[in-house]
Amino acid sequence: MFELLNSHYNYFAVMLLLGIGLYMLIESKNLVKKVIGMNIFQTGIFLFFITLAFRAGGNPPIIKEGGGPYVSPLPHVLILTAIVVGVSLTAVALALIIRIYTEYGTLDEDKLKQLYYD
Amino acid sequence: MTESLRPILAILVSTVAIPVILSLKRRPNVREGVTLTVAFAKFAIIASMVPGVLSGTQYEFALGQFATGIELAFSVDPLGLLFGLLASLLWIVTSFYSIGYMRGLDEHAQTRYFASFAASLASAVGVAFASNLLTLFVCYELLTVSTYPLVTHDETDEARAAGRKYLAYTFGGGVAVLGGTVLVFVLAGTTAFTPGGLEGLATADPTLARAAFALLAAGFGVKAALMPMHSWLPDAMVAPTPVSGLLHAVAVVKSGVFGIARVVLDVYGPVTMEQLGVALPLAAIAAFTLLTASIIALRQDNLKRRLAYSTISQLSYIVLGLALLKEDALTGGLLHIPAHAFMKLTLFFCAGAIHVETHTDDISDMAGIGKRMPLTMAAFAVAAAGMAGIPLVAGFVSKWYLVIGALSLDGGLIFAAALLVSGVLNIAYFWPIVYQAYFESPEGHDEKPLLEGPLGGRDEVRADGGDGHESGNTDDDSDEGEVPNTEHVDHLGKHREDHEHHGGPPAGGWDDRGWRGGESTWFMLGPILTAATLSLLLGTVPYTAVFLRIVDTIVSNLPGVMA
Amino acid sequence: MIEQLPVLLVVLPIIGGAIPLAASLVSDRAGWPVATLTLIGQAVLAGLLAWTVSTSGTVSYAVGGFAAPYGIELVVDGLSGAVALLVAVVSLGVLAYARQAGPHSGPFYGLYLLLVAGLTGMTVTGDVFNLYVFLEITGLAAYGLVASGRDASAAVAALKYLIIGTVGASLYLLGIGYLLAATGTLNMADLATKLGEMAAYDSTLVLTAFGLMVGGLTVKVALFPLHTWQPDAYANAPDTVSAFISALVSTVSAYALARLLFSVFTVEFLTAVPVARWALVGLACVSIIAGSALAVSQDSVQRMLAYSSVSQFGLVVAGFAIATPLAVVGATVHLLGHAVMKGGLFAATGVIERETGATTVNGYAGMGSRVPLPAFSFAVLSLAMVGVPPAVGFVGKWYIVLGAVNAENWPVVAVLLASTLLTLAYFARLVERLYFAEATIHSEPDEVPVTDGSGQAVSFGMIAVVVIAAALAVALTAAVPELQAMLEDTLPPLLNQ
Amino acid sequence: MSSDERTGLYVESTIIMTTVRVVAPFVLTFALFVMFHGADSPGGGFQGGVIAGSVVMMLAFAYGIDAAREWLDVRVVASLASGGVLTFAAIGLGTILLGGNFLEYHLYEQFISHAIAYGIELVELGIGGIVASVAIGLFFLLAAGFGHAVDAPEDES
Amino acid sequence: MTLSLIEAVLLVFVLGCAIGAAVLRDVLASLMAFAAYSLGISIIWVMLEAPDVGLTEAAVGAGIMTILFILALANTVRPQENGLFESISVRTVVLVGAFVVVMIATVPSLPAIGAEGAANPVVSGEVTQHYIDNAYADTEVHNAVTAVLAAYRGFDTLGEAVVVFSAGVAALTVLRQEVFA
Repeated sequence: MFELLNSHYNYFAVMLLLGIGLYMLIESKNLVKKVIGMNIFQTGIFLFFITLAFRAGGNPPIIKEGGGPYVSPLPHVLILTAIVVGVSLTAVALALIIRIYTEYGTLDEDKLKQLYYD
Repeated sequence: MTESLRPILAILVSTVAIPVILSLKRRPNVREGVTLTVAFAKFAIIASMVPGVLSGTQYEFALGQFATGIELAFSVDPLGLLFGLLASLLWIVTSFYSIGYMRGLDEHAQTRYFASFAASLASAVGVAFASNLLTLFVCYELLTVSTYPLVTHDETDEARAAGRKYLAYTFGGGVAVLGGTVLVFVLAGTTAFTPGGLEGLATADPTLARAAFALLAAGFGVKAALMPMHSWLPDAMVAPTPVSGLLHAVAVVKSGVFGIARVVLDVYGPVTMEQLGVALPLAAIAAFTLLTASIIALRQDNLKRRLAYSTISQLSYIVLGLALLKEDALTGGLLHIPAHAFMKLTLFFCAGAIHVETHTDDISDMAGIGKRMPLTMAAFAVAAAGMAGIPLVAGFVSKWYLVIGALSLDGGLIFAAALLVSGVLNIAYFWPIVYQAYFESPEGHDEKPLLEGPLGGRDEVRADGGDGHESGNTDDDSDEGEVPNTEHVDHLGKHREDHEHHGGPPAGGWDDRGWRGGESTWFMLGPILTAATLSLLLGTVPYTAVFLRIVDTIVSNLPGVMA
Repeated sequence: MIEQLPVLLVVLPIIGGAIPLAASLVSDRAGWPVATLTLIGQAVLAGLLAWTVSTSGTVSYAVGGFAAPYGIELVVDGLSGAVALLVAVVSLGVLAYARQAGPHSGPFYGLYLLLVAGLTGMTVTGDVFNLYVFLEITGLAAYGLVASGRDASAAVAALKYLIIGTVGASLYLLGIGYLLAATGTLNMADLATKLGEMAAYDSTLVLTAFGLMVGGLTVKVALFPLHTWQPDAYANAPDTVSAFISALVSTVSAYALARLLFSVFTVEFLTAVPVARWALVGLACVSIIAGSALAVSQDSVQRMLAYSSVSQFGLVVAGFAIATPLAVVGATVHLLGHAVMKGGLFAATGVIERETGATTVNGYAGMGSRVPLPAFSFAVLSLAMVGVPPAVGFVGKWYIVLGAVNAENWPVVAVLLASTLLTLAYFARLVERLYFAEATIHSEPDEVPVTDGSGQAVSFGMIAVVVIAAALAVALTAAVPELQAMLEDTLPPLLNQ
Repeated sequence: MSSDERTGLYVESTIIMTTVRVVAPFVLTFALFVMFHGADSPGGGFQGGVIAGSVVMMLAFAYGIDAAREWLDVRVVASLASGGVLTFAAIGLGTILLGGNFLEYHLYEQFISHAIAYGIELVELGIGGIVASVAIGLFFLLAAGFGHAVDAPEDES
Repeated sequence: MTLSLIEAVLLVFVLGCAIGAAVLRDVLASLMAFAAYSLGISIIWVMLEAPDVGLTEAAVGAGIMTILFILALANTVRPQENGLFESISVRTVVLVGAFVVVMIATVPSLPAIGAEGAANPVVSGEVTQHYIDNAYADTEVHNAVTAVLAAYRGFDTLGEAVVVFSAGVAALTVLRQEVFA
């Protein structure tokens, strides 16, 4: 088990981050905290990709003469895109939250449910 | 096989009429004119194919292959012609009657009514001319949809409940048919009707083949009102009487029977049926239904409900005839399709005429009504006699063949006995109506309970119009209770709020209207007498009336029939 | 130029989507004309593309000239060609509806076109990560469109949609991570070969990837029990948006699921790992039944329609998961047919609400005579959805059932057949009320509380959309043989196995 | 109602104003450097765009959001965003017109040497424009909150 | 590669911040924990030789995202809460725990961190190899990330740009504005 932890530590962190994010998405009553949870969930996945790209003793993939070995640039590109997607989603979510607050006067999920189903 | 436009034309002619009828909402006379024109045209097209079909021509029209297994094609073979000719002939009669009936009652939504009627006929002829199981299914479903507005026509709670029940039962049956069709297609690789059965089915996995047969029989059995899937039919009697007459004695229920006939004759074929051993269970169900329904019919005081149970019983004659797989039984069963149609239509028309003229729906209120409506009741008597199998009327010929066929089967004695007992029961539930109409008077009838005596055997049925539910719920059919006060719900209550006594003779007894047709309009009397005459014709000169010739052609073309 | 069609199909709506924002500085009514022009072009291109595919087979396109698997490949076969055409035509149709129904702002039409771009991108791409990017464009645009209505509840529904949708998309992304870990590639065709060779089908990595990606997409498809975002979103969005997203968003997600099954994991995977197939079929069957049960218990017509989608997509996914050639054709037919029918139904509810104020099942009583044309179309579409032949709803079901029978999967056959009755259960009561009940709403629409706010008048275009949808629901049956031929020609590894 | 009053974000401070005035040009330069130098070192249009956007945010913190909003014309923001997307698309479509595939940069070699590198830079610039303007736009939007659109012109039908 | 002390500290820090963001009752405090989390993560990216990602995460996660969050909080009212931490829901913990356990069960099948060769097709697969070998020749840029981003996977990047643009337009639509004002 320790062996596994030693060689796969980042992946354990990934799964824990996914768990924390999911917990916040389900359990946080405040909508802003839900969005924070969403971001933690996503960064967990980013960590998964970047860890995959890593190779022991590798350099950043800026190609020079005799610069190798390099880590894989592919997951980096994917995650750059995914980060952008994440911030875009967050921005829209926050805009929605501002509107919800202006219209209902609360960000509490339970209170909102009552108002919403009236 | 002859490529011909005539099959599709017969279907399209009433389809095209639908938008025309809908657009003539404000001009009822033109609208009815269109209906009649189309009805005649449709009959003419179909009748024009009779000589050809009798001489062995098969008219064909294929719409094309729409997908794997979905081939829409129509062809006119003798069996299809039998049903198509019947439906289109009776549409003419019914159209006249509808005009009299709907106007007589000043009904609402008449445009929708006539449009739905045209759609129903298009689908019914589609069912008749379908040349494979899938096309048959398509038209069968469309028939359900297009008759639904007719069943729910009254827009009362009872009508909606009946409509819901109708949809649930018939679509449930449709699903079973679909399942069976898929299985047949997978097993045999085709669903095209072949006299004597599909080859692929004979060699297929017997369990699957039996399952497919069970699904198909059950699915078509819903519309054929085989027990225990019959209970939508009495409830659907809430519809206007012409609807009950044509659709629930002719087109809808007969499409179910017709479906079973197609399955038995052209999908499985007698030989495969025999091998699979599925014929006997079907025959047993039919025999059970025809006896039970007759007994229940005895107990109905509402005339239309009694006719409905009579229908259930008579349809099973046909199914029984098909299931026995004997030449004579098949002839009898198939001939009973038109025979029953003519007779039952007469009976329904009579019930409707009584309803329109006197607002009477209950048999117990009809004592002495022969004075008020002599011609109507005479027609009623003729048709009732035919139902019971009295010679000279259509029912005799078909039942004769049926009994002969049953007797020629090993162990068929029990089926023959069931047929004969049912015939006796028929007399038991029709004769009192005729008897009290002519030989009793409103004042006197209370002293002589309706069904007293050895034939009916039930003295708890009182004749005061309030029987049935209060006194007779001990062995009532279970679905009776679902629709309370059925005897009074017939769509009359809504339009005649002042009509408090629910029919029955006026205070001074029935008027005497004589025998010259003063009892009603000729729009109604004409169709009644026509239908009665047709049943007499079929009973006296069956060959000249074409139908027996068609039936003979069907049976003689069928390989594997045991003489 | 023909060979450039796949990429043009994506870039055109992107360009169109970028214009209204700038144009709104000049005129505040520029959105609609720009969107219309763009989508007419889009429909022409999509039609050309579908025609090309049906005549000369699969079109594949290397963006930037970089060959797959190094660059991104766009692949248009019969399946994606049909879906791309559907997207173009339906979005153009809904636009005719939107002209009067609104919303009218410039950004709305920008977003509308971006949603078209996202959907088209998801359809034509041959790369699993590229699919994720377009999935998110679709998502972002859909969240924004749902919230574009005046109702406050629309924002709540949109946020719920956003959160659940993001979790779904993220799971899909994580699944890509597992696939990448197993094979090191992202191209679908390359993955399909490498999955058999480099990683065994039943290895943990592949199974996890399958579970995560399929799970993520079923959130977007809204299968039970992951459907919870969907009724709120459909019911609270403006009519235009309800009609649009109900017709297309789940549809394209279901397409993506099919693409994943057939082009990435392949039928061999489903055969090698039966548990994966049965899990998917089981989920679909549960969805069929639960969706119908929930639909029956709804009072609001739009929510009922939304739950109906849960059930109908169960049918589609079941067809794809059974994965016999016939079942796949059936699922595709039902996928396309459902889009037309459901979009038409939502458009009809919009028209009926504007004309009469009726939104609930009971409120629909007696509307058959007050709004004859929309009500009749509604009835036709309902019956088509039930699967009354010869409507397209029947054809799809027929094929799927045939496929299930061929696979000798009797419980599924039973569920599929029962789905007809389940669908009937919720549509029949509505049709019955439309025509055979006393009206409960007699007031003129002005007296009814305005919920959408973008005007109550009904234009010719709106009614035309509803009627055309109803006509298509029947007429599309005639196109089925063509579609079947197209699928059989271009999905060879699957359909000619 | 000014959003500043409502949110209480803005406190005028000479020190901050002066600092920002001095720092802003450098940050903007750095942003452009990151944007263009992404080819050879970490960075690119996206990161550069974010940094460029942050310049406006700094100005807003220093001088107040309303002042920043007046200083920066909304038309610039919208055109930059739309323009970025259109630039990107145009570069791609240009190669199609030259007979190649979408985004096949090397086809521009006939007009300019090192066309690939320049093409990539141009794309990065487009992205930078989009990101910066959207970041600024979102900043203004979220700061303004909801409720100013009650009498927006869109609902007149 | 084995776990070094600094990596261990970073991971613990990041996880601690994430848990803090989850359990801190006050939204602003939770947000601050999240900002710290983002910074920590961006350092991890750099440690994993992904400077592009690290720069982006720093600019976005710790920078612009935090600003947007603060703006959102400024436009809403921060509820005055009692107590520092939220109470933990056991039911949800069990539910989420089950998910985490299932996911952790898949960890052994993943390549070890830093592995190469056949064990890790991401690093040594033909696609990555092709990029590293040909990026400069194909695109004349040294940074392979930029080469892949703008050239090989340029279509993704177009999508990415559209995502950002969509977010802007979606926010306009959500807040029912015509222009960014």
